[in-house]
Amino acid sequence: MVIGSAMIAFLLLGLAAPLGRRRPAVAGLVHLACLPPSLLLLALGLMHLAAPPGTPPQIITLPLGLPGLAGHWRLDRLSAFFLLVVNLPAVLAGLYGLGYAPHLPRPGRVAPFLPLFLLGMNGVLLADDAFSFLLAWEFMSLTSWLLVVADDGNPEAGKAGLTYLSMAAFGGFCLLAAFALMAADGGSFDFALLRAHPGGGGGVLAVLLVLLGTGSKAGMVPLHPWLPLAHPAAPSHASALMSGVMTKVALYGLIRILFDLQPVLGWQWGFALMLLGAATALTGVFYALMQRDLKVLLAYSTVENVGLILVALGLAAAFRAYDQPALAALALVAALYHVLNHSLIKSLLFLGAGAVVSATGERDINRLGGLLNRMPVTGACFLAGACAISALPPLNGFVSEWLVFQSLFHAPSLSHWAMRFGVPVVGVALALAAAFAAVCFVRAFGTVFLGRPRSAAAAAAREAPLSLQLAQVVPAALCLGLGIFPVLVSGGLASVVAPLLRVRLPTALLGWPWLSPIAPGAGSYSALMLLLTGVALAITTVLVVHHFGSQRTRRAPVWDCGTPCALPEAQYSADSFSQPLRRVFGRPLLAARELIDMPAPGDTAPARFRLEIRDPLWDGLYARLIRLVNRLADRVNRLQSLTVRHYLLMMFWTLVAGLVIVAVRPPL
Amino acid sequence: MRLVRLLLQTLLKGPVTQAPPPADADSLAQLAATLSARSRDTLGRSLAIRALDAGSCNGCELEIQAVCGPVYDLERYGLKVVASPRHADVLLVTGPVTRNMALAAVRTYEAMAAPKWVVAMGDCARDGGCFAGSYAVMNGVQELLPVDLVIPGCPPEPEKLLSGLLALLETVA
Amino acid sequence: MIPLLWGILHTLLVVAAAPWATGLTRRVKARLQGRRGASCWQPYRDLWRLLQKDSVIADSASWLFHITPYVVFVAVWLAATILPTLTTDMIMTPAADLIALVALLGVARFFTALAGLDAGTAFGGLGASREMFIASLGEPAMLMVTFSLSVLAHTTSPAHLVEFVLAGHVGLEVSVGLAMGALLMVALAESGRIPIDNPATHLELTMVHEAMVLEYSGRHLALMEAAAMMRQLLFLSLIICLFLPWGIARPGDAAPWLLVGLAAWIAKVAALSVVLAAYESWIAKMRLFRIADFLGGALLLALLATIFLYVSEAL
Amino acid sequence: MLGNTTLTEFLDGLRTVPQHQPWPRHLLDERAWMDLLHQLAESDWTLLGLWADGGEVHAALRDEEDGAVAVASLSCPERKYPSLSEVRPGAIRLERALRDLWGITPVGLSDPRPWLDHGRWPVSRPLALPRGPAPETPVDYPFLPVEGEALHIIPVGPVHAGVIEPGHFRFTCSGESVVRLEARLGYTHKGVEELMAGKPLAEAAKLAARLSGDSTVAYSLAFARAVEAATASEAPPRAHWLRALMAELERIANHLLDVGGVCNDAAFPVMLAHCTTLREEVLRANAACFGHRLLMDRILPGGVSHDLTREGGATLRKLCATLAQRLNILVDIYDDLPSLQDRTVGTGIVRPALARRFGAGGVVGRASMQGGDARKAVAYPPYDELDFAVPTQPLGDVNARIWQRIEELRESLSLVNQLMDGMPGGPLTRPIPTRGGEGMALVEGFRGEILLWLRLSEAGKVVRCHPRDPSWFQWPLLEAAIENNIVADFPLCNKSFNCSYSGVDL
Repeated sequence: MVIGSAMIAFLLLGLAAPLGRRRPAVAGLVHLACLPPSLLLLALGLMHLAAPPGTPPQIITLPLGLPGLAGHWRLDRLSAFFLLVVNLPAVLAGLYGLGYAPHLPRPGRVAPFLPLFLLGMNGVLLADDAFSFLLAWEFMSLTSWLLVVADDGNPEAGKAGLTYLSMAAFGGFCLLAAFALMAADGGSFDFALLRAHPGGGGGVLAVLLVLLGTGSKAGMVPLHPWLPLAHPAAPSHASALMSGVMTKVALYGLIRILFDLQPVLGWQWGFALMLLGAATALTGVFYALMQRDLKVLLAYSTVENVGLILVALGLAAAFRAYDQPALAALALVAALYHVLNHSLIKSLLFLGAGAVVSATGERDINRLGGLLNRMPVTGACFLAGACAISALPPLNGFVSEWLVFQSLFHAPSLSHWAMRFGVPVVGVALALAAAFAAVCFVRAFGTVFLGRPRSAAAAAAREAPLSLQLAQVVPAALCLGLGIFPVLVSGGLASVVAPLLRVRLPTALLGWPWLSPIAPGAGSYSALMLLLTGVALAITTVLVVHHFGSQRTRRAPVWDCGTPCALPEAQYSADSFSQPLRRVFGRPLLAARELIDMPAPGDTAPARFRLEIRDPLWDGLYARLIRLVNRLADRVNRLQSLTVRHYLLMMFWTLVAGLVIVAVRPPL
Repeated sequence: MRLVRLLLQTLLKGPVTQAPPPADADSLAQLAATLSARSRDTLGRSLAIRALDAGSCNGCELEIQAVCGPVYDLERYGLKVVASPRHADVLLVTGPVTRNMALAAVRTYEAMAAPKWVVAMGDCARDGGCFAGSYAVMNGVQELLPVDLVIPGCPPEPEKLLSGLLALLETVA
Repeated sequence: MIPLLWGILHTLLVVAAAPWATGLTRRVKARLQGRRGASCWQPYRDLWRLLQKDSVIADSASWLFHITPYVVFVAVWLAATILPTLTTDMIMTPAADLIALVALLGVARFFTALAGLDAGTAFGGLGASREMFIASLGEPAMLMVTFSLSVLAHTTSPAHLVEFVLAGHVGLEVSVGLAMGALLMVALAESGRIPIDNPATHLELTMVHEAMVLEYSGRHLALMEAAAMMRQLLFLSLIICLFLPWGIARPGDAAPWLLVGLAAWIAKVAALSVVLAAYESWIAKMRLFRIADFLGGALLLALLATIFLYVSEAL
Repeated sequence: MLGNTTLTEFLDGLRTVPQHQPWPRHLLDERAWMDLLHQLAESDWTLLGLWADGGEVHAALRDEEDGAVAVASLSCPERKYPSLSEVRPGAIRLERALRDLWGITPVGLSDPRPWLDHGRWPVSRPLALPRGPAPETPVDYPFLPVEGEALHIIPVGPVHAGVIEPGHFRFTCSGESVVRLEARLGYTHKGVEELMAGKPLAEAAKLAARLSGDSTVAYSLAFARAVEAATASEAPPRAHWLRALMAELERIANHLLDVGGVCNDAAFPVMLAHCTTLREEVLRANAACFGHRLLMDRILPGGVSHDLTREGGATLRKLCATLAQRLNILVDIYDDLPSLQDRTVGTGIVRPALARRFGAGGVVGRASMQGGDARKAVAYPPYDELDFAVPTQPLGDVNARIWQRIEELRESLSLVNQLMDGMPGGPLTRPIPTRGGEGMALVEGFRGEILLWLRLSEAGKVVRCHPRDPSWFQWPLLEAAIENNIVADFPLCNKSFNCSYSGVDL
């Protein structure tokens, strides 16, 4: 009932919004109107999570869908948790859009699609049969694509949209085929029936297809190249939703299928997922480290975090296969904790980036600087986000990373040699990724908010309007809250995981302030105690310093070695900051080359510096693929003349046709 | 390993550092005169020195390096040369202060945190020395900065420099 | 009540002893160069002098520059209180483990690097860039050392690790040796010692830590310096805890044992400081990009330690 | 005209100035000057110096084939002359300085920026007659352009973190990689040339001794020799030997400090500690024997001021013995220590061709295969009677410059012994006749060859004196040595060069 009304509200909003497309204010109102349904779904999710253990899932069947196939919708703890993950940032994005959307170049092209996008994402979470799931999934893809291409003045956005669209189509097909295979074995599209016949499952191919389908949407390497193109192209609050939330919806699909519908998997799958996750995390963070565009940087950072979650999911799958449900639960809790954290942090960071971009019109971090003095609230919130995503205690990012490391470090001697070598190697990869993430965000925050302005636009920046500030303060506060009270969250997550793994993880063996999930002596963490001790020490320090020391402070010009140099270049640029890492790791990973042309002494000709960076993955895989597709396209000459709209139409009909074929086919 | 042998020998033979010179009486008198008007802060037996070459011939710098060496061992008295004027208490100026260095000298002084002292080292820093009267020099540090102590000499010998600095240390500590 | 008092004593001890350990290292280095050197207590005088001084802050610096010294000092102090120096029976034992310790040091580094960038000088950026470059390899190596120890002792808590070692569960194992080697290498890097960084350098262009704090003065500088000293002591303590824990009191031991623990700790810190000074006199600083090989080697050692453990457990 | 003409052949037949000693000075007209430029493009004559005097520009040249030295002069009443910078890039900074000080424009000089004049003097063209007015604002010095994305600039100096002389270095970098390094000097410009003009010899000698405090002996010697040349007088033999003794002691003290300093910049302070201790012994011996630690004002026109006593001689012999022995230990340690070698080998390479192009001599040049040493090339007394080698190194890196110093230290120790052995007796000074004239001296300081040219009035006062430090031709090479090195290795390169600031800034 509640779900239905919320969904209909989204739909109506989406349909009504185009009516006011000529008036920018309407775009703001549409965003405002997104708040109640989002809040409603948020409350629903919370209520379901708060229900006592053993409460059955809510199931709704609607007479919608294909002939003979009713639409099944279901709200269980996993969905409820993800409702939280989706709608919390949605509320923030709505709030943000209220002040932000009217100033977009084409507000009329954003306002209608945001509610529809939310509708799609919520739909995926609640779907309980393959048809509804795929329908919602494709709906989510299409509406997000429309958000990506909303700024039609930008040729980059067009290219990003095309790449995204092809990848989304690929992912959709994979999922479709996977469900077809599963249904062929399990006999039905209904998730309930699939769940009832575990192990039926279409075998290796189906799981592989699921991995490809959801992985491509989540940004798993090597299916990620669309993500850093598409996410930043959308308006910032939509970027926040795509990066912070849509990737999580994709992971929801993976968790739903791997841990709920197809729970019987060999350890090899977990192992593969771990390795893929490690590769994803490292690639993502390394590329993030090289970016100049603030939003692209954040998008690559999403790839990294998805990798971290994938590692945890892989560990969970492997532990489950080894029949160690407690550790599996720990890993899964870690994964879900990070899902929640990252959705918040990434939303926060994208909203902050949006505030910066709209205040300066600049996305190149090499042209920003010194914004902390001019945009104190945005700066402080972005700092909180940067600290959280760099896994600094006492913020939330550290808790989930701690849990992931705990589950990794306490992996018992797994019986297969591959796991014995693989787990430490994955540990190294995660540790490197975590360290790189800190470098990446020191670099990002340092060049954008600290130092002196590197352009006139940065020097003239003004703080964002109130609604934008509010939309950043709330998640920043939540990051702190989720970090200080980890036991509350992990307790809730344990109840989400319990039905899937049939074991309830004790998260606080030492009592409520201590996160202690494994054994009383095995390593525990209490953010609250650390924080309180830290505060006590800080107060002591301040008192001592102020009692015994001088309190006078004087402002003076920076120490410039005696030569005043007002050039903004006389401070490190973002590229320079990451150059040592680029030099050490960039040669193998990016084929990075520095070409320096230094004239002889006394020669007044300019010295020249050029940096060559190529993406070996793009060159090696996608560029070839594109060439192949181009050749194919030449053959199918007729199709070339179609417009994008026709392609979309074709995609949709192929989807429907595929479903129909599978539906009418008699079970084997 | 020759190095290990050398290190052991050094350790066994004991330091080559010579006994400290007494704090220079002239300097003490001079400091008493200049510092009496100002509040004397107690910094403990520790002073950080920022050397500033304001156009010296490099002779004074050589003697500063000698004072930092093992024989005089400036550090044993709690005196040390630091990298940034922000960290420094004493600005040790050498040279007659060329006009090309005047701005840098003032900026260095400005960059230092109070309480701070200026020591003019060498005859040039006192009054320009043999460079006085040139179009390119300021004829000594006092034209530009408030000088607390002058250590004369061309260049001042290490003992002289050391006892001057020790006098400063005793006065302000 | 008694544990609380000991806890407070321990907390004060790590902050009070840090300048002494630094002073001792400096003194021994001076003697190895044939100097007399300043007294071991000189760092206290230096800190006191800095506290008395006014603070000068660059025009372009933001509020972050003001708070960073406090954040850094407290983060390192907090990290230092986690380690069981006198006894394993501490209030802070369950609050944080080695992962949290690494992360707390990460907090200190994160803010130091940001403060380096804050004033908008070339040197601050230079130091921050190098510091983060070094940390990006050092921190993983440190985490992998934790990994191998936790595989061995099934815990990441330093106090429980100490108890594990004291209970005699560890023999002379290859993997422990490898982990120790890795930790020693990381310790040199993380506490900014030669061959990674030169704490006594006067060359802006080669500095790492110094370059970041070049703009600080007065009490702010005192805090940054004290934090650096404490970080050095922390790593000495960490090596003591994990590999030379004999003498640390265990739960249930009578109070006099704590004094034994104190004496043992002081003796071990002094011995390690001397070793550090000797090592620093014996080697020159590395080329900057050679550090990647050095710390990459540390990472590899720690990884090998973990894999050895896994393999040997399976045998 | 072109081809294998020697310098002597080329200048033969041109008008010669009578009272220029010991080498000839020829007066060129505009056409002959242009011929000289063309000839310089073909031949490998070394540019020894370039300066002005009143309305004349002088260029000192040396033919390395036969060692012939000559000065070519061009009168430029319109206050401009064709620039040498195209054929001898080492002349660029000399010409910029010349333009700043004398207001004479080198036509064809590609670099229009001032060099010594930062726009902070109360005059401009301080050596020209009449002087120019004071500039209204300080020079806004444009640094050379660098193209590339997201580069950053590191402005260093003039106030450095260490105890060194002031100079400004501007690095344009991408992270650690240096794209361009440019030095800006002139901070220690004290107007010495102007101060010297009109001074009696004793006062001028005092200034000459303070051109560069570490080369005080070499500069005093150069000044004394130039005065003696101009007045056609000669110091007594014992004075020659004592001068050489002091010069070698100065070389030993400075090379010791440099070897230790380079190691210290690689964070190996033990070496510096020992080198400083050894150096201190040299300085104390200096003070004991001659009464001044740095030997300032010990060499005067006409002779030397202090004699070496018997006890002094014994002290020096003992010093040499211990130095030789302890130096060997330090050299072995340097040679043995991979962590130190790793820093110095292959760092800061100066290619021999480039060193030759700039006419760089001294340690920097000899470490890059350049063999020039005034003690051999000019063979002023007493070096014509002494037995010593001029070592060179092929590789031109920091390591080569350290070894160059070590080998020169050994040669100098041997020279000190030879000087003690062969020291003749006799008076210390001979009076300088009061007369006018022009004199030039080439003297090997510890950095390299110092040129000092002066013109005396009939009353025996200095009319014009131009000292040219060896660093003029070494500084520019530093900007090339940084190529393929990172920012963090610059201090090592710089220390291994150890160029003079004060000597160059005048």
